[in-house]
Amino acid sequence: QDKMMRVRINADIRSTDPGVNRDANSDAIVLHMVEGLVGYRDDASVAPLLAKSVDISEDGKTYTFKLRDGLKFSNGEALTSADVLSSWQRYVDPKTAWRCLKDVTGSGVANVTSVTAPDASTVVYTLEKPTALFLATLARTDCGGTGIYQKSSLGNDGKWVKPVGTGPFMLKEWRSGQYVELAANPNYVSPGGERTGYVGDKTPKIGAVRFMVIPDDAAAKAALYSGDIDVLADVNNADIDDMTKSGQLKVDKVAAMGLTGLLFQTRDPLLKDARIRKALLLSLDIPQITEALTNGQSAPSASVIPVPSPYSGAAEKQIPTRNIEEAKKLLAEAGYKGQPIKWLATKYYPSLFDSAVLVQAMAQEAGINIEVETLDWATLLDRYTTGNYSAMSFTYSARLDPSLSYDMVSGNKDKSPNKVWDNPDGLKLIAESTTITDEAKRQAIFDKLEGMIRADVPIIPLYSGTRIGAVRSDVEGYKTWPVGYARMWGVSFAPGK
Amino acid sequence: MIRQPANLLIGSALLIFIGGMAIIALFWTPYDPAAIKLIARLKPPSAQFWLGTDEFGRDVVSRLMAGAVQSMTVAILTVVFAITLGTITGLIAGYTRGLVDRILMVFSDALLAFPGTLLALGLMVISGPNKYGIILALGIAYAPSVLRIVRASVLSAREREYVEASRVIGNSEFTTMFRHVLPNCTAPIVVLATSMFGWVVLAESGLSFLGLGVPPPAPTWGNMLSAARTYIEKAPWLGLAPGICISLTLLGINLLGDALRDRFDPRTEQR
Amino acid sequence: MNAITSSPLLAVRNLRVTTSNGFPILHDVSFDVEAGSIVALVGESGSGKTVAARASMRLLPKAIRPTSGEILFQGRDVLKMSDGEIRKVRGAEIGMVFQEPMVSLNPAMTIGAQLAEGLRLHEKLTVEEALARATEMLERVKIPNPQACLAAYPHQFSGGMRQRIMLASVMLLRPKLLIADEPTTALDTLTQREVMEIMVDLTRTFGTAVLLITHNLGLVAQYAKKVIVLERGKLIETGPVEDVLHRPQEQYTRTLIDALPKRDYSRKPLAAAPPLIAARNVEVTFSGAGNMFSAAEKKLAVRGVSLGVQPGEVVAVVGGSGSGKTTLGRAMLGLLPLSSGDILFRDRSMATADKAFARDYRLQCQLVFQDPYSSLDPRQKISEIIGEPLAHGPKLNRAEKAERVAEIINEVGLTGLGDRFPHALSGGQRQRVAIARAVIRNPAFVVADEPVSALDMTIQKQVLDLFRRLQENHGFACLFISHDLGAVSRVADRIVVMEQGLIVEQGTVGEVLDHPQHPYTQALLKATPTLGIAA
Amino acid sequence: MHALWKYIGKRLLWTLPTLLIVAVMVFFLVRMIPGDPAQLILGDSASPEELANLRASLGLDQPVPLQFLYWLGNVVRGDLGHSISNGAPVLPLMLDRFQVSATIVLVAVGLATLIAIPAGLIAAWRQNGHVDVAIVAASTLLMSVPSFWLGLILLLIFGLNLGWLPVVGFVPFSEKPWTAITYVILPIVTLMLIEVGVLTRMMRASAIEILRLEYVMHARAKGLSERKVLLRHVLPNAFAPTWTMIGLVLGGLLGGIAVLETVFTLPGLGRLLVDAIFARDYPVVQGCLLFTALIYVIVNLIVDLCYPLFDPRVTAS
Ligand SMILES: Nc1ncnc2c1ncn2[C@@H]1O[C@H](COP(=O)(O)OP(=O)(O)OP(=O)(O)O)[C@@H](O)[C@H]1O
Ligand SMILES: Nc1ncnc2c1ncn2[C@@H]1O[C@H](COP(=O)(O)OP(=O)(O)OP(=O)(O)O)[C@@H](O)[C@H]1O
Ligand SMILES: [Mg+2]
Ligand SMILES: [Mg+2]
Ligand code: NI
Repeated sequence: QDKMMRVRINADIRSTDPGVNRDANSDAIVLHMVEGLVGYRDDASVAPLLAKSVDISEDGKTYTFKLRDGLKFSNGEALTSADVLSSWQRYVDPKTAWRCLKDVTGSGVANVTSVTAPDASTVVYTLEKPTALFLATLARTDCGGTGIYQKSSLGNDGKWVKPVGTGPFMLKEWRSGQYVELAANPNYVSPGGERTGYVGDKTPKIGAVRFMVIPDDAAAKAALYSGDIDVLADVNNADIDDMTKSGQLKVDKVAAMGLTGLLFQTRDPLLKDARIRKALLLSLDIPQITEALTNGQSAPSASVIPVPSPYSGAAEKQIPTRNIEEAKKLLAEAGYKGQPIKWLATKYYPSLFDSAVLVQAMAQEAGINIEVETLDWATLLDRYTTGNYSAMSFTYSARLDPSLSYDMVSGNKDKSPNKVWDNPDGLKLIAESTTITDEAKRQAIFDKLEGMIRADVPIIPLYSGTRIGAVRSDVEGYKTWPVGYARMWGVSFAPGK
Repeated sequence: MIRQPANLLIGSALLIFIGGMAIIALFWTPYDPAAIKLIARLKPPSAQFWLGTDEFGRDVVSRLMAGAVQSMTVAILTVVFAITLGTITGLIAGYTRGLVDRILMVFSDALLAFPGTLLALGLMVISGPNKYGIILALGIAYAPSVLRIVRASVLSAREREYVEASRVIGNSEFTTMFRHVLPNCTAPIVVLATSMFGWVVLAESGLSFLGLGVPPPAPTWGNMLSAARTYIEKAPWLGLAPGICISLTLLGINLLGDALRDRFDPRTEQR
Repeated sequence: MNAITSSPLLAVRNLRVTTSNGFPILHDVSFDVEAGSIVALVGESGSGKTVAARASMRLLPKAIRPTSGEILFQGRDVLKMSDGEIRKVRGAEIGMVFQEPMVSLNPAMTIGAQLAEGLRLHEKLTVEEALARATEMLERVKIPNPQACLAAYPHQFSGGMRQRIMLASVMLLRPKLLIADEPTTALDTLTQREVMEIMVDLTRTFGTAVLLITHNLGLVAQYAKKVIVLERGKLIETGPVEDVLHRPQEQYTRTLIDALPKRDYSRKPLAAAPPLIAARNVEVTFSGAGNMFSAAEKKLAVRGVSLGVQPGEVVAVVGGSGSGKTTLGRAMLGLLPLSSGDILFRDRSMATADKAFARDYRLQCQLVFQDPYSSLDPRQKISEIIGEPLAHGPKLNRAEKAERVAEIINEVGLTGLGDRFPHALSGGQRQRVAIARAVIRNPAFVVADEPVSALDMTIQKQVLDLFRRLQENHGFACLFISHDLGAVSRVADRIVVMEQGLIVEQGTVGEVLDHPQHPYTQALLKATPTLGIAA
Repeated sequence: MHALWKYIGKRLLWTLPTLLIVAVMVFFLVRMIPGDPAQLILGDSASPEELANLRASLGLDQPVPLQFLYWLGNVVRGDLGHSISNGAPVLPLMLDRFQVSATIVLVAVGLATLIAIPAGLIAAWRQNGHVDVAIVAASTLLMSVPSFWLGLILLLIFGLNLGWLPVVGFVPFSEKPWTAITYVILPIVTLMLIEVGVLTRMMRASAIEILRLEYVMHARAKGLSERKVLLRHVLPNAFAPTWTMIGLVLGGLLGGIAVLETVFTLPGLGRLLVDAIFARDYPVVQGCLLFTALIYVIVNLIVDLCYPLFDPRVTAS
């Protein structure tokens, strides 16, 4: 109980303010300390967390949350609907710069017109229009789970100090560039039930967790082997065999919901010709590439909808086959004569760099001349955002709903140059999918979208990835899940060690 | 007496070996260094692949040979560029002295105070990572040290009596500079050039390590080395081969540099 | 000579020294040094004097080693002693003063530390006692303010003072034998005499024997009892000074003696003519090198000197070290800015001269540098060096240039050496290159800055003769700078004596040398050692 | 003393233009690099409005020259701003990280000097002998090993295979001195080995020069033992060029040993800078580089000021 568990993070966190000035590491740690009204399950579906129940009105516009009884903040104070309101007010204050502000105030997913608290344990949200994604938005990790925190989280000047929440852990020390240490929350109140995602019984079983900043992958791996850290939440595909064999480690893997793929600029003078894009697709052996990039750990997935999603149906699961002859024919038709195609990649994510190298070699066989340019991540992201590229290898973070997955790649290029697919019919279908809640109808729309996007080839998805976590063999109860973040509640050291 | 020919001998033997490898690679390598063979990934050294294969199933020997070409061109061009730039500015600084000198020195100090690799990194990110970007970046990063050394030699050479003698017989300052001052600064320049060669090979691998080396599929020892890090305990031969190549080249260069320094030292000549 | 002890203090027997690749440096050399006597070792440069001396202390460079023979010091063979034994002999029994005083003291140690070091090594003394002894010895060698001297560093002393400090450091241990390797070469005559006197005085007091290495036969005649003559590693002649110097048996010894500069009475006096070049109240100031801890001080090196040189006239400038000779010469060539006064060339003031005239002046006036080696570009061949000035004379084509160069190379006696680099020449040859370069364009005026003081007697004679011949053939005017009155008397028409930046006396050679007026000139003359056989 | 202070003052005054140029270069260089901190913070799903808002709140929407003047004004007042990534004030952040780098660099270079001096002296003394050849070969080899390569190998051997030392992490000395030492041993050894090569060669070369000089012979003529000759007469004089070299090395290294810090995951200045560059954390990059330049200049000044200790002939130049 008194031994501290050490977990690797690959970069320092940006802040402890939920959904504000954040990145993946910040989210992972903040969500140990604060909880929202709802949260994800392991399969990325949404379930109540601080709420006991959620009632949605007939017209889909009113959400009534009943809070659990006896909830307490880590400082021992009780949580009431007033805390929910005050947190919300800070979230929707533009000065806070909450990441998900636009998703709940109009331009995005939903428009919350009012939030009220009829009594100490009830909160009512009213929306302008019905939407399928409101609860999922509140649960989003990058929104900080819309976590509820006590007023004492803020200083007298209204500035963020540190989270005082209801999560299983609380902040002990954040040493910039070195580690973030959390201590078990003595006032944690469990809702009971199975531990899944961010919901269920989250009782801490260790006294303290230290998230260690180790930017270098090789060093992190070495640290895990030598016992300098106990948990490595994100293992390279290449290492899984050795780790399994080593006998000192336990490895746990699960299909993830990101997207690694190849993007084309459909306004590029050369690549605006769909035949060339198609030829490129045909020149690639996607299963082979995926096998090489993920060391056989992930199945190929040629759809923007990730494999674990319930909406990944037959149409989505289809993988295009390689056909060099056909590719050459298409190229000849398009009049391609070996003009070089600049392909952007980054070593920040080794798989992106490796995919570029593989694509370069495979496309060469069809006579396509690719020049790889390696950039640092910030530059690549800039080129992505401005659409200033011919082709690139890119990786998207997880989108937990198929509508969001499509939305991630499609849009009006004049307004959002970062979108790769600009098709008015497609955009209409996507908008429709967000308002419908019937699963079969949604599936039909997605299958149609899948066909359209595959015909156009603005993007070649390769795989949705695999999450692999590894822990020292004396660590018990650690589980990897598609969202990927390490969760340290319910985890403990084997007794006797 | 024993060592001088020895370091000349060993130094040039090593460099001829590496240079030979590079020259052969221009015409022939056992396999295509860029050919990907996904079924033969990370194979240990064997009769078929003498030094094994890398993470894409490419033959390490072929890549090592082709890498020699890349690493050598980058190193040679960078050194030439840095030495030329540094020598010209150094001559100007040492020659004009006064305000121009002060200004050049302030600039070179500023550049020197900038960590070299980081300056290169910045320039690389701007110019885009290609061979010439690296050469430009590293060249600019190293030129100030050349400037300083050349300037110091020029300042001391200016005080030599034979420089004054050149003025006494009526030569212009310009003739004096190029006929009598510059040729007598060659010793430190040669020594600097040889050490710089080493720095460049290391800096290129450092940049590759940070993700900004010569772009693929062209192999360089630097990017081979940095790629090998992920597999260091699984496939140690991947890192060992380029690591040893870099060390041998640098050893060769250092030994040759020593030998050259002795050669350019008039005191050795007298004996 | 010495009948009291049956065995001499130092006895070198059939000593043979070779380089590691077998090249012999000393062949079967044998000589004795008797206790309490001064023995001189002479011979031209490179004859093996230093090697013989160092062998006696077993301090040869690694590349050289004795192959046979023995060196008996007080009857024990130095070459067979253990390392520990030889270390007890070094310093305590045999002391050595090295050729180069400038580099014989450790620049990073205070004088006191260096003096005390040897003392405390060989005698059990406390630091205070050692320093007291050192102070006393510094007093004896006439170092002003010896207390302060102990805390100072070598670079703070002049050459003559350093030489005296070296002497003090060696004599402090009262060795039985003192080896002095050309202890006065770099010094002017006055300082030279002072150092020699101190040495003789010390050895007399402590009964030390001295092995004096020198190429200055005047010194030998004046101070030594016995002389040993070496030529190319072979012992040529040995015997009492009177015998060897006055009745030399060997040709080589005779050559050495003949090489002593003698007054040339054949020069005809020049008719009075307007001066070719003249200095008018010239003053030169140096903003002395200040250092981190003290501000720069101005130094007046030449203080209001007026001097004219007629066409074809040789004017000698003599004076002690630091008296401003070089400075005056360079000022007359326009190489140094004047702080006041003016230089007139062909009656035109250089201060107001136009560009064309200034260039003409630059081409017509040449300089032979004090140190020939450093004034030659080590990367140029001799013929290139000599031919370079022709680029600025009247236009010549390649063949004409080559012919002119060949001619002058012959004239200075360097035939066949045109393709060599400076480092492959001897000191005398280098000096001739420098002279050839200065005269190839037939200049009107040449400043020759101590062209012979770094050379040994035989070579010095060759160069002086060459200089005279050239001067007669080409008829240039000349400012001949030297601190050696002997050399001056051979070439000059007129002598100018400088002291502390001022001309204290001037006149024809006869006037100045035979009837010196100024006390400084008299002292200079008196300090010049002679064989005592001069006419 | 007066002149000394004047000299120091003058030297420091001359560093101002250097620092100004560094400041200008840094500022415009980092902004010329494509990529934008706002984008990195918001990630791949950022919308244009979101980006614009964040940029405005970071003050990045102003014209660059104006941003520069504003920043410079703050710097003059001693305020280096706050990190864009995590809002920490730059100056304390930097000083904190500098402690780590400086400890390692100073200890490593110090140890390297302690090894290089005897090694170089002995090699020079036994010039061309077996010992010399061995020392020269070893130091050349050390010089030619890339530091991250050496670091990784040491890490594999001592950290993983033998398990003697921890592989990653850092504990400040103030907390647990002994544990702290175990964390910095490997980086120090790595850096030391790399620098030993350079310094030994330097020491050897200058000692050979000195051994040729007359006063060494004179010292022997006094009867001093070889050990005393080497220690008293050769060492102090041969050390001056090595000292210059040490100055150059320190000036370069104190700016951070980014690669080594990455390999050993040390929270040092070098890594802070590299991370900041990749994160386009402008205030941190600017602060770090300005700081590094200042360190470089100060180290050079100190080296120059110490010079007369080894060589009394040298005063100011
Ligand atoms: N370190 C050395 N290696 C090889 N040869 C040497 C070395 N030192 C001296 N010699 C040679 O030994 C010979 C005698 O030299 P030495 O120094 O004894 O001459 P010297 O009579 O003292 O001349 P000088 O009057 O110029 O001092 C010369 O031919 C010289 O070239
Ligand atoms: N560049 C200089 N800077 C400062 N002082 C100088 C400089 N050159 C010469 N001096 C000083 O000027 C004075 C005269 O020097 P100069 O060289 O003319 O003497 P010299 O008579 O030629 O002596 P020597 O016989 O030693 O060559 C000396 O005190 C010297 O220290
Ligand atoms: Mg000699
Ligand atoms: Mg002089
Ligand atoms: Ni004062």
